[in-house]
Amino acid sequence: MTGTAWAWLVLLFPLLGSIVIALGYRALPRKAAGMIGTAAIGLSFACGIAALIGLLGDEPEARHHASSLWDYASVAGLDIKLGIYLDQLSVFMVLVVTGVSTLIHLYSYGYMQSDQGYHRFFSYLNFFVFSMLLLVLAGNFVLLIVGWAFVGFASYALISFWYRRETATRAGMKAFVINVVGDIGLVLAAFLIFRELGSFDYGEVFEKAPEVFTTNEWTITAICLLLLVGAFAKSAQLPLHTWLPDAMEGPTPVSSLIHAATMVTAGVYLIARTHVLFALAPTAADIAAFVGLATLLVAATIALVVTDLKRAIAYSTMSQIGYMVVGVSIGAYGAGMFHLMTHAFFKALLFMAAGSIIAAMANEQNIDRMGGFAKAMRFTSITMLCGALALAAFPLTSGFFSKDEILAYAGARGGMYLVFVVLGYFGAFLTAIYTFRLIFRVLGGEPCPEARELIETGHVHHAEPRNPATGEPEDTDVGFPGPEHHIAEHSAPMRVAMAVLAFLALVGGLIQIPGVNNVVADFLDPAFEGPVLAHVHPSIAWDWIGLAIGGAISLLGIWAAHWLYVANPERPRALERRFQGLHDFLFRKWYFDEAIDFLVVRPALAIGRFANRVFERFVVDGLVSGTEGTVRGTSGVVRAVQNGFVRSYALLLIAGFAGLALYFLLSAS
Amino acid sequence: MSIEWYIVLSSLLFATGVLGILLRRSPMVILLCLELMLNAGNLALVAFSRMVGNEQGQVFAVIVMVIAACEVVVGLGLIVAIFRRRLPLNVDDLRELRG
Amino acid sequence: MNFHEPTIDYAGISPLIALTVGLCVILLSAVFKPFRRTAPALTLLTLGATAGLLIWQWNDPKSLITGALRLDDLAISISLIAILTAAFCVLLSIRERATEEAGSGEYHALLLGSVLGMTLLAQSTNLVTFFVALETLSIPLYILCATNLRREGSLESGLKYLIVGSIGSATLLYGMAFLYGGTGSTNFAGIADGIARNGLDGEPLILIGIAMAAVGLAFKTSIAPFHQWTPDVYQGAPTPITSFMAVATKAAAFAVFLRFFDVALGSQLDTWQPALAALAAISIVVGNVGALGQDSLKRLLGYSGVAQAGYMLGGVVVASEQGTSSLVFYLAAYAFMNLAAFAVIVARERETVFGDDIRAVRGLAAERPALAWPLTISMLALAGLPATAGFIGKLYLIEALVEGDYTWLAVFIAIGTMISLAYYLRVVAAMWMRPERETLRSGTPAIAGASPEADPVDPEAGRRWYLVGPAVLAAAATVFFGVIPQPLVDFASHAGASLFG
Amino acid sequence: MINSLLWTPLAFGIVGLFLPKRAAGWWAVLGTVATLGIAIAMVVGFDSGNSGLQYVEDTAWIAGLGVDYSLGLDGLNLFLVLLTAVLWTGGVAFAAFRDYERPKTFFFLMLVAETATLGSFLAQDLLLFVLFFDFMLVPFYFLFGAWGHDRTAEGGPTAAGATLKMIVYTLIGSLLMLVAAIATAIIAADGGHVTFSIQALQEQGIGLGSQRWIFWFFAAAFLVKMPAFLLHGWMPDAYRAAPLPALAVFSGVLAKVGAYGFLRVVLPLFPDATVEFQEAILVIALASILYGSVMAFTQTNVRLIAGYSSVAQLGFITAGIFALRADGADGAILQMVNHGLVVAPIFVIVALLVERTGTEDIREMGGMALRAPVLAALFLIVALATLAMPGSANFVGEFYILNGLFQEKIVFAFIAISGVAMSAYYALRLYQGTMHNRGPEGLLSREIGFRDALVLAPLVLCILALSLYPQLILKRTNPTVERTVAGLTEHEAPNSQLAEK
Repeated sequence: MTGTAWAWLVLLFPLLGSIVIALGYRALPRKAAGMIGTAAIGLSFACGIAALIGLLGDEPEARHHASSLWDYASVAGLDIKLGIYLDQLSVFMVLVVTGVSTLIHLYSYGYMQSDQGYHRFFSYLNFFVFSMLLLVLAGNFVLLIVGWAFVGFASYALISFWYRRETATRAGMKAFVINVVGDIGLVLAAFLIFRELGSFDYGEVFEKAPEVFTTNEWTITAICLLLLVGAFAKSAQLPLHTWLPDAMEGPTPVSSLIHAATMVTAGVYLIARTHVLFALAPTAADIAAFVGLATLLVAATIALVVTDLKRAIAYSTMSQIGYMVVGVSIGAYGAGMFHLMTHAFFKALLFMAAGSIIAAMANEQNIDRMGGFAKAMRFTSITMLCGALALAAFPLTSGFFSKDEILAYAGARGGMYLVFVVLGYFGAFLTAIYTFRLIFRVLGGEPCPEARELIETGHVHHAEPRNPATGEPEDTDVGFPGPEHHIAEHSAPMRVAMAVLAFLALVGGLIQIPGVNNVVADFLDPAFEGPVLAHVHPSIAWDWIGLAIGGAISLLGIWAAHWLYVANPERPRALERRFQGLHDFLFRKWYFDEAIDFLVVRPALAIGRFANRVFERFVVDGLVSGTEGTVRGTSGVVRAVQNGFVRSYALLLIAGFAGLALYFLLSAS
Repeated sequence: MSIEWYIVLSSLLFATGVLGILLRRSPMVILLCLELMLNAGNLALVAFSRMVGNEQGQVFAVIVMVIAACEVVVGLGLIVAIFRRRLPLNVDDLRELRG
Repeated sequence: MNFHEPTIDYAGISPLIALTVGLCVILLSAVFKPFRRTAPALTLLTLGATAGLLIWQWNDPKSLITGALRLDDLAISISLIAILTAAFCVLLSIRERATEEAGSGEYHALLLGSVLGMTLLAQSTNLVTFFVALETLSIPLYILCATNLRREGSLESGLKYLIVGSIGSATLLYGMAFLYGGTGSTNFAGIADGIARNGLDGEPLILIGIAMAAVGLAFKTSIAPFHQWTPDVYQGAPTPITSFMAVATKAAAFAVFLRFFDVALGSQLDTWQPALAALAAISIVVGNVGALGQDSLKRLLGYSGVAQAGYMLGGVVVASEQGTSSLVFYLAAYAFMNLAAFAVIVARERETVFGDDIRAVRGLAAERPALAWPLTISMLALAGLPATAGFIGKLYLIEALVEGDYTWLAVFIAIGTMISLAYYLRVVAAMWMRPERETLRSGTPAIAGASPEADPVDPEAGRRWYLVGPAVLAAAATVFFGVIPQPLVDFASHAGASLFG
Repeated sequence: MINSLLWTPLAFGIVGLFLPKRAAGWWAVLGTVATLGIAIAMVVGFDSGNSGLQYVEDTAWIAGLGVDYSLGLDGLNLFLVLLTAVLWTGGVAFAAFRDYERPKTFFFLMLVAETATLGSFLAQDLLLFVLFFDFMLVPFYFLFGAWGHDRTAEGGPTAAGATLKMIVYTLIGSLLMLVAAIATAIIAADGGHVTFSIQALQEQGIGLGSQRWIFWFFAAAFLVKMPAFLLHGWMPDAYRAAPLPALAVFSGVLAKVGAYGFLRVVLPLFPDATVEFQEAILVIALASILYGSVMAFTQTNVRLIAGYSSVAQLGFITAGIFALRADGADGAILQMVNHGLVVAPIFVIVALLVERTGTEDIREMGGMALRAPVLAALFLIVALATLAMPGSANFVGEFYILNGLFQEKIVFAFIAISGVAMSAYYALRLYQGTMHNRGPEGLLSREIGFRDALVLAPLVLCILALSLYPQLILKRTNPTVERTVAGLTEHEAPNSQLAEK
């Protein structure tokens, strides 16, 4: 079988899984549903490997194939086929996505056991994976948009999975609408591309683009900026990021899969995928890079203060994606994708751990109320620590290699790109601090009641499930762990998943050690042939210097976190009081929500109200009632003249005659 | 005496008839005024027939007289009927039908 | 001495003879008790015979009585319409209060007299015959309107009709006199070439004459502003008579309208065309707005008649073969639509206490489908909705108007139709739907029914064959000619051809 | 075959009148299914390569007026006909499961409506088109008025009042269109033989001067029917009054007839005017999109949310047509079908929700998904299709429309696309508001019954199938569309993009 055939199978299995589970929601027993779901993704991972092997079969330059099933919508010059495009980049994404997804499915198999919506959950989850794969395998922009929107929908469905939660449904809506804005960006970009190149097909577009466009011509810049709108919306970059923190309303596995490991990195993939176009529009690329930089800093600062465990991790996700965006926007494609992969490992892991802890806290997510889980849940703590180290780029962990490579590349480009190096390292410092703030607060310190209960009785604390945001009691009919929560300590599948990810988080970086081996980059680079942003490659020496600095900074950050949160725990409070304003500013997430609410939502609703109360009533109906009024008026006149006096009838008759005669005489003379 | 005089006279008759109908309330009088109007027509017809020199007009006039008679008869009949119903003989009071 | 007997085309005048004979026979039969009951049958017989004789003459035009009459397809078609209406009227008059009071024989004799006038009018091509016919038509109607002697409204309508009508005919006569004076002829053709010969274009005498003639005819066809008698008389008269008047009078008057203006005054086209067009527009507006919110169905139909007359006048305005045909077609269609409606109204008058008030047809769809459907169809047809003869009629008219460069009048018809929907559909709604919010004005009791002079209620009226039959028949015809209009179109186009061909 | 397609529903309807009450519903379903069968057969037998008319039927109807009875299928109407057949089957079946008073008349009218609608799609004679176009309203007038809901409690109008408003409103356009159509034929004939055959008229063509006003007369009719911004005044009342099964087909199909009219009549017959007024219509279309969307997310009555959303959707369709490019028009037609396929299920679902909650206010609903997962799932699919989720055929439709607009008038495209974002909001709001969150206390939801599922599921399957293979429609539509648009491009500078390819 050819690589593309395998690729089609990659798509097929998740879809099948989703459909089967959905249709059998009554017939299938829980376990079966979970297994089918997990197995489907596993199979698709296997097929991914097969596709990879198939791809490795041929020459590095010839490692791209297009294949299509049928004409999707191709008339009137728009040639849109149901086609996929298989090359190193897409197969790499396929492997990351399916790989991590398999593990997360495994985790969910345990974690969601007692949730009422078990079937629904797995059906959605499989559908998400299908959509994500469609996104990365799409062979033309239209199909890309389809996948793009599908993941958006899947994310909506899973965010508002517990649909009796007002907060959850609102968050889902928010995510969906913002993502639609992104879709629109893509659609417009596609139109512009079609206008200039007369095709939506990757192969054709990337081939023609260099001939048609001159560098930095406004059209190509416009195209890239529109693409970026899509990318930013999906990857939660400023200013379209506000949906991501709210998305944490979803079940934790969802946060881990969609809002950490896979979907949110789609933007990065998009930029890498269309590198040919960005190469022709360096301005746009730089804009992207700076937005990425801004995001990584803003998010990091916010992550320093938020007290909600999942939201904290979510902000760190934003900031990490910032790094990736910077990477792919300055031309460090290999490094960017490499960071995408490692981040998938450790961030998924962190969320799993968080989920386990939250379950132990009976859905409580505030870190101020947590503590001492190191003793309570050893396994969880260890794995969580692994993830944290990787995230904080502790030397020799995966994050360590991947993040620093991006910065090293920036350094190699020199010039204004040195800004990225400096601020990037500053961001890394913050990362280390907030990561270990979580670790010390949650794992370290005095055991909180729940933790103590766990230590003493070995039983997980149980309380009426309440919405952590509003505190209203949850409707357990639609889900939520029942009396028996699930935490890694007790559930084999969850342990396996977390163990694997912990291992990858620690050693995953070793496949790309500067000067030693360069697996990812070597594999991907051929895909980034053709016009590229810069033909620079940091020398091995610089790489190692960068790594040294990075390692030092991360250690420094961890130390700082220890000094703040362990050595003298009052210090943070003191600081908060000292810099009240700053703290509020950060705690309110730089007031982005308020701003958007003020600039977009309120005006829209105001217009709606105006249209409804004023325009509709007075103009639209006015048209009717106005004409009606005049008609009724004349009617009144006519009937008044019809007064019943025969003599007045005679009068009118004579008058009519007089008028007529007069007219005749006048018109004649 | 030229034709104009006849025309003027007939039109005066016609006008009188019209005015009478407009001003008087008794159905009787109104019938008379109708007669006046018709006779105005007759006068004109006869006069013109003399002018144009054929007798069609005069024939017409004769026929009109007959018709006028019929109309009056019907009118009177109606008036009698109304009278029998003890309704006021005043056209202005007959305005049940209006609007 | 030698006597030149005049050549008389008996075939040509046979319809008139038939009618006259029938009329006399019925009058006589009324004298002898045993024959009283036979009046309706005899009337129908006469009408049938006349119709037969007319159809026999179909399609060979001839002028009679030294050109005083012209029996062509226009005349025949119009007369047939009148006769058809009369026949319906006879059926609706069975057991009608008015018939008893006036005496069946007299009633029907008068009816036939009016029909005679109409057939004559439709043929007349001479001022004299024209005037005579017009009066022969009107005078019996004056009486018939008042035949419901016990009802004040009936008498009032009779007197009103008489007075205003006579003014109309007096005016007409005076106008005729002027035309005669101007052209020295009473013959339409004579008038035409008189005007041409003496170069009388723009001559005041002629113009005043035209104006007066126009007024007289406009009055008979109830064109605004000469329409005011219409609603009152329609409402006051016994309903069968109203139905007869509404259709037949219009038809006959329009026939002579066509002859007089399109033939005799053809040369004056530019003078009178815009004026008549204006009149048409006015009546469309007046009729339609006047009908809004009327609670008396007869009154409503009266106003709608004014509006419809406005539409039809368009056919005269364009003075073309197409126009004439369309007008005849519309008259035929109008006959069917109106008769259906009036038949239902008669039925309801007799079986409810509401008389002709719109309340009488409330919930009819559920109570008496056999009556509801005809009335519905006729209302939709009058409103010119498709799949009815009304639509085709409008189509025909509009086509004629556009061809005659009177598109603006066509647009007027369209607008008028829109307004008319409001009241036609109000009737439909009353039959089919829950009552509207704006409660019907219950202040003035319905003239016919609820007044102290109320006729005895006949709860079975809604099942009588002589009421349901005509209703269903007319409605069926309306739909039939809406779906398969070709036969009626041919019929009408003959008429048009006979005038212009 | 095309005749049987057109008349089958009517035939069944008439027969149904003579069956016992209980059988009426099922008989009607049978009729619609038979029609659907014929329609499918015709789609199968359709030659997708051929841009011309197929299954042509052409015989003189009213020879005197040059009106032919001519029907035909081509790319423009093929799938609209199929849509009609599908939706009517669904709507009638849905109604058959419930009991209405006077069921025989109800279903009779439903079937009449189907014939009328099919007629307006199939007609290839301008006048026949106008006739059916107007006639469509009649059955719906009765359906809405007699079986509708009074809103007097909410200070709204009665069913009768609302429908009267609707019919007057929509006939304003239609009657003007009648005049315009006749004018077109006569001007085109230019003294010669008048014909209304659309093809013939297209060949004859008429001058720009007359095209200008005629264009607007037609546009008025079509825009009101859709309804478009500022002309939608009748929509809210009518939508609230209508019985839901009737509303489903009404909003699913009738609105499309307007848009279809532009493609069938306006573009071919008035190309110059079309090109001249392109921007004007586009502005109206954009206004409809924005206004409809804004209204849709402020409404609280579920019917009105759907109603205003269709205003927006038809804005898109109009915009697509008036991009005057093949892709735009292709998209428009595809979108007509899609919108029909989503809006009908929405009203079915609304009906089910109302049955469960007893309210139409979205604020008083919620949490239905809990007890009715299947209903929720079906609704979710429909909602996603409504907001033109990429991957749905609706997306393809909008993509084609907007692409056409983008290549032609880039600014308009940018404005129009904002409507997409809004549609996402109101569609989800509708779904969430009813299905998610917590309903008010004591609100008990129920899973969709098997019989209702039998109606809803097939429609949803159609949506899914079409989403997988929109090419099915595009392929058959495109040739005709190409030809239609080619007629225009002669009149304007050939588009650079088209030249390139």
